Amino acid sequence: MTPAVLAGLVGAAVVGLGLYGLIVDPQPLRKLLAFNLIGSGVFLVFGIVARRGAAAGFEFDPVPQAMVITGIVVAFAASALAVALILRLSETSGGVSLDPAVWTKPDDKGEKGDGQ
Amino acid sequence: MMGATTPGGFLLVLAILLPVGGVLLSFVLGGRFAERVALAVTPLGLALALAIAAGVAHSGQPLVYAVGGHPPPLGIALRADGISAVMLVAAALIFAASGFYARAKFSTPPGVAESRAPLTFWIMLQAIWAALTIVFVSGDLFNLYVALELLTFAAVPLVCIDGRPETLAAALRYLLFALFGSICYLLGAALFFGAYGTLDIALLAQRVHPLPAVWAAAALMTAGLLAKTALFPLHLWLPPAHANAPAAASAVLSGLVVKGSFFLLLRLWFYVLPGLPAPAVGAVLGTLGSAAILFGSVLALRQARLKLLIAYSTIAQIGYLFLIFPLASGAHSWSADGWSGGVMQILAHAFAKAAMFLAAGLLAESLGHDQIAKLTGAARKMPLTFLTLGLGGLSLMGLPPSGGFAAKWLMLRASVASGQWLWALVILAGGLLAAGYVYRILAPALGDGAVALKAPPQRGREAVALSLALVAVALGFAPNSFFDFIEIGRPIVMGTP
Amino acid sequence: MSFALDVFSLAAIGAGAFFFFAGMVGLLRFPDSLTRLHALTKADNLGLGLVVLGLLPQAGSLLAALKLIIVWVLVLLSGAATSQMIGRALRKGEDRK
Amino acid sequence: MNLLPIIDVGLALLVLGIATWTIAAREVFGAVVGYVVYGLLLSLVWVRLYAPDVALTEAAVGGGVTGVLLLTAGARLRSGGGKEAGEATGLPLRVVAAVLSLLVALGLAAVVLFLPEPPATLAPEARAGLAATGLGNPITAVLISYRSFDTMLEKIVLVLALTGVWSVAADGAWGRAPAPIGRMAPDGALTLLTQTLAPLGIVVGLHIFWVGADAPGGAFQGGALLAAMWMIVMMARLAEAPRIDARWLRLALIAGPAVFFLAGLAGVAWGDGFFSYPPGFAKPIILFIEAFMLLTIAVTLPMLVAGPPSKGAGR
Repeated sequence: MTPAVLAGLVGAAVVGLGLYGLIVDPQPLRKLLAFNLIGSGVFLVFGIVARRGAAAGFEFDPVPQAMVITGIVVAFAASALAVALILRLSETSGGVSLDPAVWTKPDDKGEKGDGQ
Repeated sequence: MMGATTPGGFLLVLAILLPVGGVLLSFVLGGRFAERVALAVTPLGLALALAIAAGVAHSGQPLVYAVGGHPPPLGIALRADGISAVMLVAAALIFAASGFYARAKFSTPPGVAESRAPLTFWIMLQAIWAALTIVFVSGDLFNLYVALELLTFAAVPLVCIDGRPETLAAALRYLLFALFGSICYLLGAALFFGAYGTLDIALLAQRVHPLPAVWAAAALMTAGLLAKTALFPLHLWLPPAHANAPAAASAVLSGLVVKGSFFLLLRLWFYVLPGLPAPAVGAVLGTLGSAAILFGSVLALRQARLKLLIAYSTIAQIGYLFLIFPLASGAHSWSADGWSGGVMQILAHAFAKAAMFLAAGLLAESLGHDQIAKLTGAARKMPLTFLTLGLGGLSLMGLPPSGGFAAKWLMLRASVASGQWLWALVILAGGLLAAGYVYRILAPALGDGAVALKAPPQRGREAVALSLALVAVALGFAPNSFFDFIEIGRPIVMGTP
Repeated sequence: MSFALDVFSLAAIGAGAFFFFAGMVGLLRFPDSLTRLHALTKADNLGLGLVVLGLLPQAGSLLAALKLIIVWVLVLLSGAATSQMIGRALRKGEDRK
Repeated sequence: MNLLPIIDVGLALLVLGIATWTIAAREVFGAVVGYVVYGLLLSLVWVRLYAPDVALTEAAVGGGVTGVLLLTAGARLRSGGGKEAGEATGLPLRVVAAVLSLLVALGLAAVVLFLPEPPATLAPEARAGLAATGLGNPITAVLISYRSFDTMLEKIVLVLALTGVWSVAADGAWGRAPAPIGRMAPDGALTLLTQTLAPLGIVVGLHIFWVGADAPGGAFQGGALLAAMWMIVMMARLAEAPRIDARWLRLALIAGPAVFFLAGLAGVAWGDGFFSYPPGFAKPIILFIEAFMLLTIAVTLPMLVAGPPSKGAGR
């Protein structure tokens, strides 16, 4: 078992774990953690692809590695935006739920401030 | 060669850099400059889109630009073909309309240097434009991933721009769906790179074989893009998000943003994987699309709020787009009809839906609500607004003359010619249901009743909405040369004879 | 000479690992947060110090050796600061009870 | 040397264990701590994959800065008194989700392990182009030259993310500063740590940036380190977060993408077209662009963590 093969297995397993958490966990912050786990698993797949591509005197193919660096920064930005939304939601409403039914009561639809 | 820059290729970089520069400038100058920059970018962007379309029409070939002088596989190539060009022009028109329409709502109030909602709106509007431009012209799957993320980051804050808890919840749900979609897409890209060492669409098209890795990559990318396009049953995020955003944003979100991820599905299946023997894929996507048409229309019939009705109608109309996969695959005599019909549906829905959301916004402002039950007699007070809703509805139903009619007619022809009767039935049933929900809006409004307007709608904004609806109608008169144009750069299909 | 150095490295790193292990046991077995903290910081600081000491002959260059020592000093510093803060937070929590 | 496979297997098991903990932990706080540890262990995996640049990024951004972000979020959620709502998921859905996740993981593992041979790679092309850039680190060459377009757009993503974070502010708070990171009152130990660590960290961050042209490192990694230093300074309350409409802040936030943008445009005049560099001058121009990206990353990441402007903060 080379480190690349191992990392491939870890990457796949982490994607599976994250997917499970994303589906099952009702709390948005936990969903965000799960999303980050999936992301890291996907980056590991890029890492294996990079390691397999060792050639021309390089121990790795630099292109997929560079893509991972871009991906990590983008994933962080996504987490920051999601955290801001979660915190603001809990601030304005005292709870965090993704279910829109919680927010729209049958009778006060469309009365205030929507539309433009 | 495919990776080499063609004359006029630099227009593609300019078309991307223009709104990107607008975003940076708006952010650093802030305040009312954001609006000015955005409005200055609009005509220039439209001019660039038209120039690109002219370039494609003139050469009859896609325009190509190798960024940084590094052709693929090492570098990134931008390519604009027929459908890129029409999408660029359509997007430019809708952005221009939304921007002009939004001035009344999102101008920085006097006496304040900068305020939250206007700055956010004008920056994000330009950012969506930049992201969609990249989606339409980029030839590299990873570059397209970055564009998809740009699109997400720009679209989500628009949903919750008014800050109410329900809009925040809708935005959060939208964000999680979109992020899930992106990460699936990215995993697919990793597998493509692992298998072929490139993410360039044209190079991949030459190299792909039906390997397990390719099937897995295609499945992952498709699943991710379906979530972003809100195809049934992954549509849950769309209605609250689109119905709660301000009207100018809803027009862009419903008319254009969901088309961005759909456009990538077209790129994937018709440009990267045309050689893959995958009739089952067409059948699955067509079935999901049919379910979306029926389900979305039925739910639209049951909504109490106009904006929610229009949002559910988007789910149904997105369903039509997916009939392109069974109807345009292969190189049959009928697949050109299926292709033309699908592309026409993208355009017709973009204009009709943007027009309807803008009109719904005017209505909500003038009446103070958008409850359908309380619209009785409103059409007499706001005739132009209801004319817009009616014309947009005409296109959604698929009645002549309209772009929607042309689209559905072409799709019907393709399904009859190919013997795929099921799709024909769905198209007809969807049309009837659409007639039902459009009738629900118009019938009470045209009746007698006294509705008090808070304020009459502004004529200029009514005209903007109406002009978009008129474009949707005018698409019904598209000449044959238009359909030849959108064929430019479409890969010759291998696979089935 | 190099053999002797290797033996020295091995011994120092082994001793360091033992302290880490002891610290881990303390973390798991000690009854309350303050004693756990005690086990952790003492063992980790000493353990890491020994590991660094063992690695010094293997560093290859003076610069690399210097970097190793800086790592150790930084860990000492941050360990000291964080345990101070954790301790204070614990005290505050007790006061509230 | 024979020990390495054992270490690899141990590392893999540890990573998987911590990942499971992150998903299974009862408390949000425990899960977040698990995630931070996971990020640090993962950077060791990256080292073993011959990816030191990625390892540095993962440790700094993936584990470190993201960790602070999530920990702060957890703390703010708790102090806000808002419970994280949502009832637990029922057993049938759990079983379905578990089966689905297992299938996805197995399928993915199979596909990754049986990627076609011989392995596809762009390493020879990247090597061939390296001389023209004057760089020694091929990853920097990919990021700032071959795929510079991606990198510039990714900086735009950061600008948008920050605009999005700010956009959820209360209307009255616009123009003020974000609330302090963490809720700590000034603390002697933390102050001492910060005063010692920050200068050293800044030197190390600049060093990592500077060597990035030829060795592992670069603007991303160095910038993330500088960002961490600013964050710790803010946490120790030695400096408060700036007002979001401060002109210097706005300029610093777009400096990286703006300079990249202008250099890309200038490529038409001095090079081979947009985003190309003139032969012989590629390296100084690349370093110039990277210097501004360093600044932008160092400023953007802490502002993203600090969150939207807050009514209580700022003058």
